[in-house]
Amino acid sequence: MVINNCEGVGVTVENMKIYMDNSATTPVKKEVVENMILYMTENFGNPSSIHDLGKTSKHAIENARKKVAKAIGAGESEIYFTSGGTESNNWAIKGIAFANRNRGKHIITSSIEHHSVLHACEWIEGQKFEVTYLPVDKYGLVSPEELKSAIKDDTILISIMFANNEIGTIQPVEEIGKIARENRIYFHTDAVQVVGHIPIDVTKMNIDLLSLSGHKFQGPKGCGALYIKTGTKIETLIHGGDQERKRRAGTENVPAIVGLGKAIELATDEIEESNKILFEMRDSLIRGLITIPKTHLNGHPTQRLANNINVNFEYIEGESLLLMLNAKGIFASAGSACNSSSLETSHVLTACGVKPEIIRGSLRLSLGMMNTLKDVDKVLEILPEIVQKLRNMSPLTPQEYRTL
Amino acid sequence: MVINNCEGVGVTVENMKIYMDNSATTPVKKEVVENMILYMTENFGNPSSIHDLGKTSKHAIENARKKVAKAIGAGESEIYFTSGGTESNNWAIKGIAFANRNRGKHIITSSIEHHSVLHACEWIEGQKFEVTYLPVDKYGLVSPEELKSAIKDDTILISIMFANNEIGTIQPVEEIGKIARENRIYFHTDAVQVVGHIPIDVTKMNIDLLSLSGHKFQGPKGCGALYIKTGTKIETLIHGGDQERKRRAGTENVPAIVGLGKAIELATDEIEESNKILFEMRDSLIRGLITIPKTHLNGHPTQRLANNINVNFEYIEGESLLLMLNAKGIFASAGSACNSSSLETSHVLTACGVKPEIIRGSLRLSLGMMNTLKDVDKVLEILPEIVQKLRNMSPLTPQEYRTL
Amino acid sequence: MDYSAKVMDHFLNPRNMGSIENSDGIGEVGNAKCGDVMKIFLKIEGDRITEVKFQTFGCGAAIASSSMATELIKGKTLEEAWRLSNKAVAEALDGLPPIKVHCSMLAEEAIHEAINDHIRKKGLEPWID
Amino acid sequence: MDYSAKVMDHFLNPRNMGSIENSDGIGEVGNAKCGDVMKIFLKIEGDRITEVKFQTFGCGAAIASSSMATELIKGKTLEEAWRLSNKAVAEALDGLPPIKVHCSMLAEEAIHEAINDHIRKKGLEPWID
Ligand SMILES: Cc1ncc(COP(=O)(O)O)c(C=O)c1O
Ligand SMILES: Cc1ncc(COP(=O)(O)O)c(C=O)c1O
Repeated sequence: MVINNCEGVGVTVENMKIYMDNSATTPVKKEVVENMILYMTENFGNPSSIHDLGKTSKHAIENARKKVAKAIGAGESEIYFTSGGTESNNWAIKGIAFANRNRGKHIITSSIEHHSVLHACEWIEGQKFEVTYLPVDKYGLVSPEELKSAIKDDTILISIMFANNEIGTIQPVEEIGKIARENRIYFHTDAVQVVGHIPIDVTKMNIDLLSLSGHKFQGPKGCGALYIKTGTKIETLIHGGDQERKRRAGTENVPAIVGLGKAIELATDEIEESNKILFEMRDSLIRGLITIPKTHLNGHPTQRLANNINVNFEYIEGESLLLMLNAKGIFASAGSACNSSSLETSHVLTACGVKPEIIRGSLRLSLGMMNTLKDVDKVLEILPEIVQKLRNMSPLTPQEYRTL
Repeated sequence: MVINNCEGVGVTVENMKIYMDNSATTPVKKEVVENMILYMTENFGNPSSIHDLGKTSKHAIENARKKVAKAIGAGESEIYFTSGGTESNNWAIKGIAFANRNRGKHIITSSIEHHSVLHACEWIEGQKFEVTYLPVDKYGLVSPEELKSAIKDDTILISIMFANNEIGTIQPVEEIGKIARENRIYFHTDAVQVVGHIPIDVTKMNIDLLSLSGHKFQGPKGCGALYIKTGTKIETLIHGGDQERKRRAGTENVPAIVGLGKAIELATDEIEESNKILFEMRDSLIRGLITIPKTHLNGHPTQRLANNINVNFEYIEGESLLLMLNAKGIFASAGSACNSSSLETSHVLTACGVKPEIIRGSLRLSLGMMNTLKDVDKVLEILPEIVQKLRNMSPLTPQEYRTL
Repeated sequence: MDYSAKVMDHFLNPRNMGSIENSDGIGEVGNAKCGDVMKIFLKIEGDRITEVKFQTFGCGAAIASSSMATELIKGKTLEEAWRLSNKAVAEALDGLPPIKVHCSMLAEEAIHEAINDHIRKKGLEPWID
Repeated sequence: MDYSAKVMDHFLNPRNMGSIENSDGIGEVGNAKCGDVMKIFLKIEGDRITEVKFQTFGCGAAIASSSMATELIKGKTLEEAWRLSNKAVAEALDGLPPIKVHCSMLAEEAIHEAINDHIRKKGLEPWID
């Protein structure tokens, strides 16, 4: 791995390591770190302060807001900074629900959303809202037809993610947006995995609310944004001071906001270029992995994020696979990072109909620009050996797939 | 001003500037910044990831948690990281309210709390809770007797700040804690302005929930913590993944958490030493300012934070005062920073009974360790001239206080 | 909230600050309890303003507006001065932040008051907007 | 979740991995749908375990527990092996993370199953905990 954008800020490049867990998080780009340091030290003022140091911070935030707005085709006044993708999703769902409860109590989402959407929805159900969790097909796609039939008179929100974090499947967002608009229902999309991979245009796509998170595109952790279309009725989630046009209180995380602004600019400027490289690596990996017997690709073969590979190896279990990869210097995830330390099996693969007995042998490799084709070759050399080793160890493996 | 802890990370020290707005925010300490950079670049893993990079981040968080726990006399498992003081306050109030609503619907707070407490309380009132806002005396002190009489059968939470951000008044927290405990009511305290100035012992003080925020003690912005005593019934505010023992979802802001841990350790280790220096500067400033005619000290003369000076100058208005100070390189606030760009007058001074016609002439100088006695002298030289200039300009100034 | 360089100049170096002893018209508007207070003193010869001074209690925008407004009406006829709009004051200051626009209103009102004070003193009917 | 060095050693270099062709007792416990699966093969002479192998489908802790458990019962009498507790397995591994302790349970259960399989084959009443 070459974290080629971090030299000079104290990074030791360990050439033996291969980081393929970019959907979990990414390293912060060198230029971004440099920008951030300036706002931690010299320009440390509170943006609400009236003096020069305060104004410098205020301007830095507004500059970052412009960049975020530009990256998704929104107006500046429609961008609100938050503490990350999770807060953005919570705000969108709870905020729309509470503000529009006298218009209706019904919300539609999908069964493969990130937990920050699903658990916010479950909480909202406890507040006497009704939530429909749309099923998906085996590729993880929501059906626009099923969405249409799920709409009721009192549906106030449709929240469908732009692309899935585990299997990379990209939803027909524009079509969903059109359906929402025609039915005068707010449309929120979780685009946390999408920024830097797919060009976003909230206007063209009829999106009313969109969540994004800095650390998924080489920006800082602990900072995200929620796009809220002008005129949207939404309640505040975090109350207090007058920050963020009185909609999100708390002293602004100026360094992180500056970093997020820079990172989103770099990431969206490079989409075409980086996707070309990522597609090549992704497809080599998929082609290579699929030659391992009893191995299945999860997610959609083409409607998928450029950096996502998710496969199932029958007869083996994910954690032991990850640990063995780790021992060989390959960093990956099983399903979503959030769950790898817990015992749950993937709700996404379950929703896609993957059989429970093989669901636990899933592996997600998520690429970034620090990866090279050499990394791909290395993974394709090491992974089959490990899979075989674990299959030899497993009581579930039929004799024909054993080498021992 | 000598930001003497930031050399080497690109800070230009501008000797003409005097930063006396430390209650609004502080610069991040050099050691803290260095720690943070490491976790933005080299050790960038997601703590939920199972591989080595993930584990490194996980350990870093747990290490920081230990430091926060130690600083306030809590157990490690009682510390939850948040996006800042505002989120901590929102979580404490809404979380306790929702989780204990079948025990009761009444909450007691004071009329001089930070807006993140007050506006969370107002929102909670909209959810059919009842809130009592205790008055304060002219020094900003809550009366334990009045607190006792405000308690009802269905009181579930008392939220009284440890020390006020505008006037620096320190509440009788231990006494309040005792009353709460005797009545089996949860006690939350907003200690955002207190860390690094007063030793905190949550056990001795009978505190059940305590909010703190990194950027107020030379740690990072966008990161705070909520202490939640073991056994406390509280609902989650931000739903999603399993982070923070399943109570606060969202990819952890590792660099900031590491920074907060380091900063709280440094700040609490230095309390005695720094308070000695701050007291001397504070008292020189107060003594000097009080000699200006028609000038009044706000807050308590002795029960007050070591870094807080808050005075009222009759006949003049705060913003113009701040702007003139700024033009002379002195950075200060009127009341709380959060409000200096809005037109509201201070709810804190109003609650202390300061007359509306003079309330607007308030000035807060909040000291930090970057200030020196030379800064104090400079301020005492410049401020009276500016006050006089503005009095000469004001139609409200009686002839005897004019020099022109 | 950002003030233009022009605002800062008029705020830090206010023109026409002070009072006029035997003025021909005084206008005072506003309220210290909940806003700014502005006082305008006029010296008038015939229907022309020969001298003007102000006293202001208020924010940077209020002081700068007073300064600019007095500059703009000095030497003008009463009618010309009456027609000075708050918009013109704000424009002359290269704009004001949205939440500060009301400060330029105050200047307009204070001038109207001062002119009407003069007119009333002469026993005439006060002008109306 | 942190594994001890001992766990990692037994995970990466599992002892006694494999199967025994003409084994005297086999125990298989667990369920791939919702947990780990562990299979223990015993070769028994008299009342003594002379050879033991395992196959495991599961996480690092499950594999390491299998490896350690088989090491601990090799050469032991059936009674000694029966008394091997999951706690002893976990301790021999220098501890397991709390959420992984159940994996060492599985090893204990698989051993019991294998011993009882042997006992049943001999036409005797299976042992009970
Ligand atoms: C699709 C998706 N939504 C939301 C989130 C939450 O973002 P954050 O970790 O910034 O809270 C993530 C990542 O964790 C994600 O992949
Ligand atoms: C007393 C008090 N509570 C809460 C806060 C809010 O903290 P934060 O700015 O980290 O959200 C502040 C500062 O803004 C404060 O002074």
